[in-house]
Amino acid sequence: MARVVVDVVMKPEILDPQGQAILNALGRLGIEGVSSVRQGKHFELEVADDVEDADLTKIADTLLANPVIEDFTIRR
Amino acid sequence: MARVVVDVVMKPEILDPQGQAILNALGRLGIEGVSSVRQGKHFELEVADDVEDADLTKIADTLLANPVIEDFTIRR
Amino acid sequence: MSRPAVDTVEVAATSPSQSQPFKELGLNAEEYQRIKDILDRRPTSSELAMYSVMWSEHCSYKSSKVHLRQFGDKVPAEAKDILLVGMGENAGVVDVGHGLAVTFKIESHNHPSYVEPYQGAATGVGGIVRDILTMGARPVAVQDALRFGPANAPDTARVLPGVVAGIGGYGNCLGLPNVGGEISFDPSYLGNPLVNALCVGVLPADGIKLAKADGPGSHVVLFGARTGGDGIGGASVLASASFEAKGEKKRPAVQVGDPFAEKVLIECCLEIFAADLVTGIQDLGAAGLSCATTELAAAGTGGMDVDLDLAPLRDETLTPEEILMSESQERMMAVVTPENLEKFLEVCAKWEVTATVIGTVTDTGRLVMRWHGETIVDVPPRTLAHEGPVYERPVRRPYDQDALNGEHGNGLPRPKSGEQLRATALKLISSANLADKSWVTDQYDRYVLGNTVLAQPEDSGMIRLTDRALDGSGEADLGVAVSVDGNGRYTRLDPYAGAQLALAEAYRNVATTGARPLAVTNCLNFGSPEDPAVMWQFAEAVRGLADGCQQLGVPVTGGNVSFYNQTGSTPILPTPVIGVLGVIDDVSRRTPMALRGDGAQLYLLGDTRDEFGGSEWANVVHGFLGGRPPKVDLTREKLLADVLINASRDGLIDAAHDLSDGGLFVAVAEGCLRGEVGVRLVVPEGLDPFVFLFSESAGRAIVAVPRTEEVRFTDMCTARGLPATRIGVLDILESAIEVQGQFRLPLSELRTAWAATLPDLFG
Amino acid sequence: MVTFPGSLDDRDALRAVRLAGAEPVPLWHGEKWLSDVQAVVLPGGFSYGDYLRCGAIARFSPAMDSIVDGARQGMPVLGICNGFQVLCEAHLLPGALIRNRSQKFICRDQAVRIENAGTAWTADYEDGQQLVIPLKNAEGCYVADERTLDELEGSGRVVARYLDGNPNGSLRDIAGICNAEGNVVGLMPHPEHATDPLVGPGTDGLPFFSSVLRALVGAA
Ligand SMILES: Nc1ncnc2c1ncn2[C@@H]1O[C@H](COP(=O)(O)OP(=O)(O)O)[C@@H](O)[C@H]1O
Ligand SMILES: [Mg+2]
Repeated sequence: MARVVVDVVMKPEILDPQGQAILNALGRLGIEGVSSVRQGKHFELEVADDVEDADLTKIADTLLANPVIEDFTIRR
Repeated sequence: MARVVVDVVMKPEILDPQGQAILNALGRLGIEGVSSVRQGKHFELEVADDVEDADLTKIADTLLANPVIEDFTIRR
Repeated sequence: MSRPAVDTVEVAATSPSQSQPFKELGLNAEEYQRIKDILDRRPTSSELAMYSVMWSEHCSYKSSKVHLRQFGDKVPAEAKDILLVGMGENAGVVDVGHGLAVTFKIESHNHPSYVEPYQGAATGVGGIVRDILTMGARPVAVQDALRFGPANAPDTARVLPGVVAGIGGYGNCLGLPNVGGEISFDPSYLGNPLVNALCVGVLPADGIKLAKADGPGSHVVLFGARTGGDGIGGASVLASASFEAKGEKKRPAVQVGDPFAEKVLIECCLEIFAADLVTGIQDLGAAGLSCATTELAAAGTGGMDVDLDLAPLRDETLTPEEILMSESQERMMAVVTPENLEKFLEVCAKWEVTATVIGTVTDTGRLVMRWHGETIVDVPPRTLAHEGPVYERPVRRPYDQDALNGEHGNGLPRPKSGEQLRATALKLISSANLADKSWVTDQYDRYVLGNTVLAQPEDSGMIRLTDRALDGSGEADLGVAVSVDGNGRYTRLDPYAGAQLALAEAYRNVATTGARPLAVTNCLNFGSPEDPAVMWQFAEAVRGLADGCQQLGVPVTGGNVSFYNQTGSTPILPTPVIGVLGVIDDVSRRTPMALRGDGAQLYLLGDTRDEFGGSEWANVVHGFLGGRPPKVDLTREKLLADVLINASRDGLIDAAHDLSDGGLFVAVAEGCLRGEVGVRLVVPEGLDPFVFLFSESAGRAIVAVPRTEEVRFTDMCTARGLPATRIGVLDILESAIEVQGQFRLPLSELRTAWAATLPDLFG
Repeated sequence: MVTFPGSLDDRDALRAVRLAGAEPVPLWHGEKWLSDVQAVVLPGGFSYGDYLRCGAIARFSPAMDSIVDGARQGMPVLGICNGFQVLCEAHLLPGALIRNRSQKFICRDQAVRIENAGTAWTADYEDGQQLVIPLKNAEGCYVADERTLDELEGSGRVVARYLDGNPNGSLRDIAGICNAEGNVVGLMPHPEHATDPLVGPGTDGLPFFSSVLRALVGAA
């Protein structure tokens, strides 16, 4: 049993309205010094040790992320 | 300029419908060995170096997470 | 994993003196003693958990029961013809003919919505929808009545968007059209917003399902979501008080909703109902399993055996006490005969719904629960479900009531010149309470299911129940109309009249669209019942509502009481929210609010008096609350309704809109903006322009009458004795509201002022 | 007409198909295939709660495999709203649909222009015809890379465009697109809710359903 973390973020060229909204909110909160916010998804999976990295990659780019608009990173 | 990552996850005792739905889908995809999935949010912030950790914490628990149902971790 | 020892009946019998945290669970010493007398031993911690939630104000209605009885005592004669199920069940059921019945109910989720606005509001919708489903009905529409602090208060900017997104997020995902509601702002709601959700469902008149466990040997099936530690903050004291080693484990006070699970649960249940596979069914809401098991048993043969450890859990560390108190959403309990069980489980499997047999119906008169073989609960179910404590709380007219009614505010400076009237009109129409609500309502799906005949901003939502368009029979389609209304300021000035004015407005809104009002549901939002002044407001409001329903001939079919709505010791404005349901035999005859028809005559129905107590004008312009609310005349309301209904059936009017908050000008403005037509208004003889435009006299509506029907229409009004005053003519070329001799306000300017307010506030 | 768990506008679409004079066949997402089906509508809603990403999970239901094959062999497929999202997730259509620029669910009567009346689903319209049909979604913002967008424009595969203001931030105001063959169409607004004036803004949506009917009858 191991915990695997997959982070999914929008490709840089795709606009990210959620991140934008947060950035504006920061302004209203009067917080300085944050120049950009991007929001993505964070997955925590409990996987059996015999699960191959290849399987994890498959999970990430067929299900957890949509490669058309998103990039992902896997941390085992 | 530094990149700060904030991960927000539902408190363990709180229902995570999305994670549950993904787990079931994995089953249908015929992928074995994943026993649990939890979905959270992943934020990437560009912050000036003079921004204090205290500010980041404030951002996280006022804006990025609702401490009533979510926990967060900050990586600078 | 070794299980922590549990507090069994055996242990309880032999350790009578063990101290128990009944106070922390909200029970007082007398109540605790009563439990001991009932069981004739100390309760086990599981039993204590059950009694504490079942005897809570929320579940036992201990402070309100003595007052709510009036709804039954004063039930109008009309009720017997239409009422299939009255108060007391999950929701009342009304016969609407054509073999169809309709069930509807409104419920509050105020406190959770303050803590976690999105999830609080979302689970509020989920809860009321399950109540409707439990009656055997397909939910077909929702409405929401909302109250927030001042629109420009920072915390309102936190709560309102979350609440609206939550109601939309859950309702949209369930595929239920949102067809109306209301939203208004007042400082008294800042620390205690109101989120009341209403749901309407349709079922075959002979397909009603009830919450009772009949027939010994039948299976008790728990199905839907797994049980987790949702909303059981209270139970932690038990966990630590029972012999469990590791004490404090924080449990969340809020529940998280899973609308997808609920959508699947709905379709699954409807398939089960259609195949007639259950003898009784109950949703799991407040008090979860405690409530479902005791109510099913109490209403049925009388006994039930349950193996609590069979309940599917989301969190394996839950103790039995926590399982019994858990308010996890999207769960139902059904009573299924042995021969139907297999079919029942098949349907659940098709929808991928978890279903588990956890018990059996018995005739022992006892509810017995086991935990891994050990008996942890052995109680007479009625003592939890029906025989809880009942209090006759002291009532006292608030000390400031006379002063409040005394300051009539007649001295408040009123606009005189046309210029001043124009400025007042703009100020009112752009105030948060009267401004365009589409920022809110555009976040709700009003089209899904394809039967929405009318939705916000119409006077009431209207849903088509039959669909004969396709079977070629060419017959008219039946529909129901629903409206919810409430006015905290009126109720503060006079709770008896305030409740009746809310009832009258909802009743009027339904009739305005051409539907015949049939039945009433209500959500009574008040402060603490332990405050005699609040209790007086409550008693007066209930008395007013009961009398009003009797006079109007519309029975109360159900509702909900929400007490302890206060910040510190300051209660909210007393806020009874009243929902009225009506029926229309031919939905194509509905009357819309959009003023239409060039040259059509605009008529004002009813009497206009100098009535500004509790008005929007006094509130917005002077921040003043005092005097008396508008006069209530229910005979007149009934007459007005008859005229509006007949006029729609006979096609005498093109449009109608009820007059309420803000008075005539606001109603005319809403009608013109929706119809994109101008109007030339004439101030009637002997009426002061200011009173004409802004008074909030009740029992009034405006109607647009085509020239061809004018005589027939006015004759009908004269014959019935309803005052109908011609106040203007519609003009499609003149895109402005012109009040002759006073002022002219272009629709464009009006629309900007009206539409900009909420977007400017909430983005 | 495919119903996934969480499909919502399936009944409405069935009704629209019937109003157009065709015989709708309800398909359960778990069913593998129905040989006698001639065209498929993927209705709106929140399949699987729209968890993860809209349409991401529905894409893997059994029915989808055969629908993808059918589509590749030229069977007309219309994805409405959530159905559009499923078609993108299944890579039958390029690009993707993300959260509305406003962050909010939007329900409103939307003006759109038909840009390509040549597809199986739009033949009964004129090029450039303007319609008003309900739009209701939270993830309606169409995105794709510039190359894809130019390709869509160049080959006339933008089927419908928003008018009078872009409601959700869709690139190039795109409301609907089709595949190269024109048999697969994805559309954000809901034509099935504009087929009966009593319960919708009008009847502007009906031709989507009559078009495919004529295409099939013509072909037969
Ligand atoms: N929170 C809400 N949800 C749905 N509809 C709403 C909401 N608030 C207001 N509306 C709709 O906006 C319209 C105007 O509301 P309101 O001023 O209460 O009307 P009235 O005073 O005639 O009852 C009504 O159609 C009402 O249903
Ligand atoms: Mg109202």
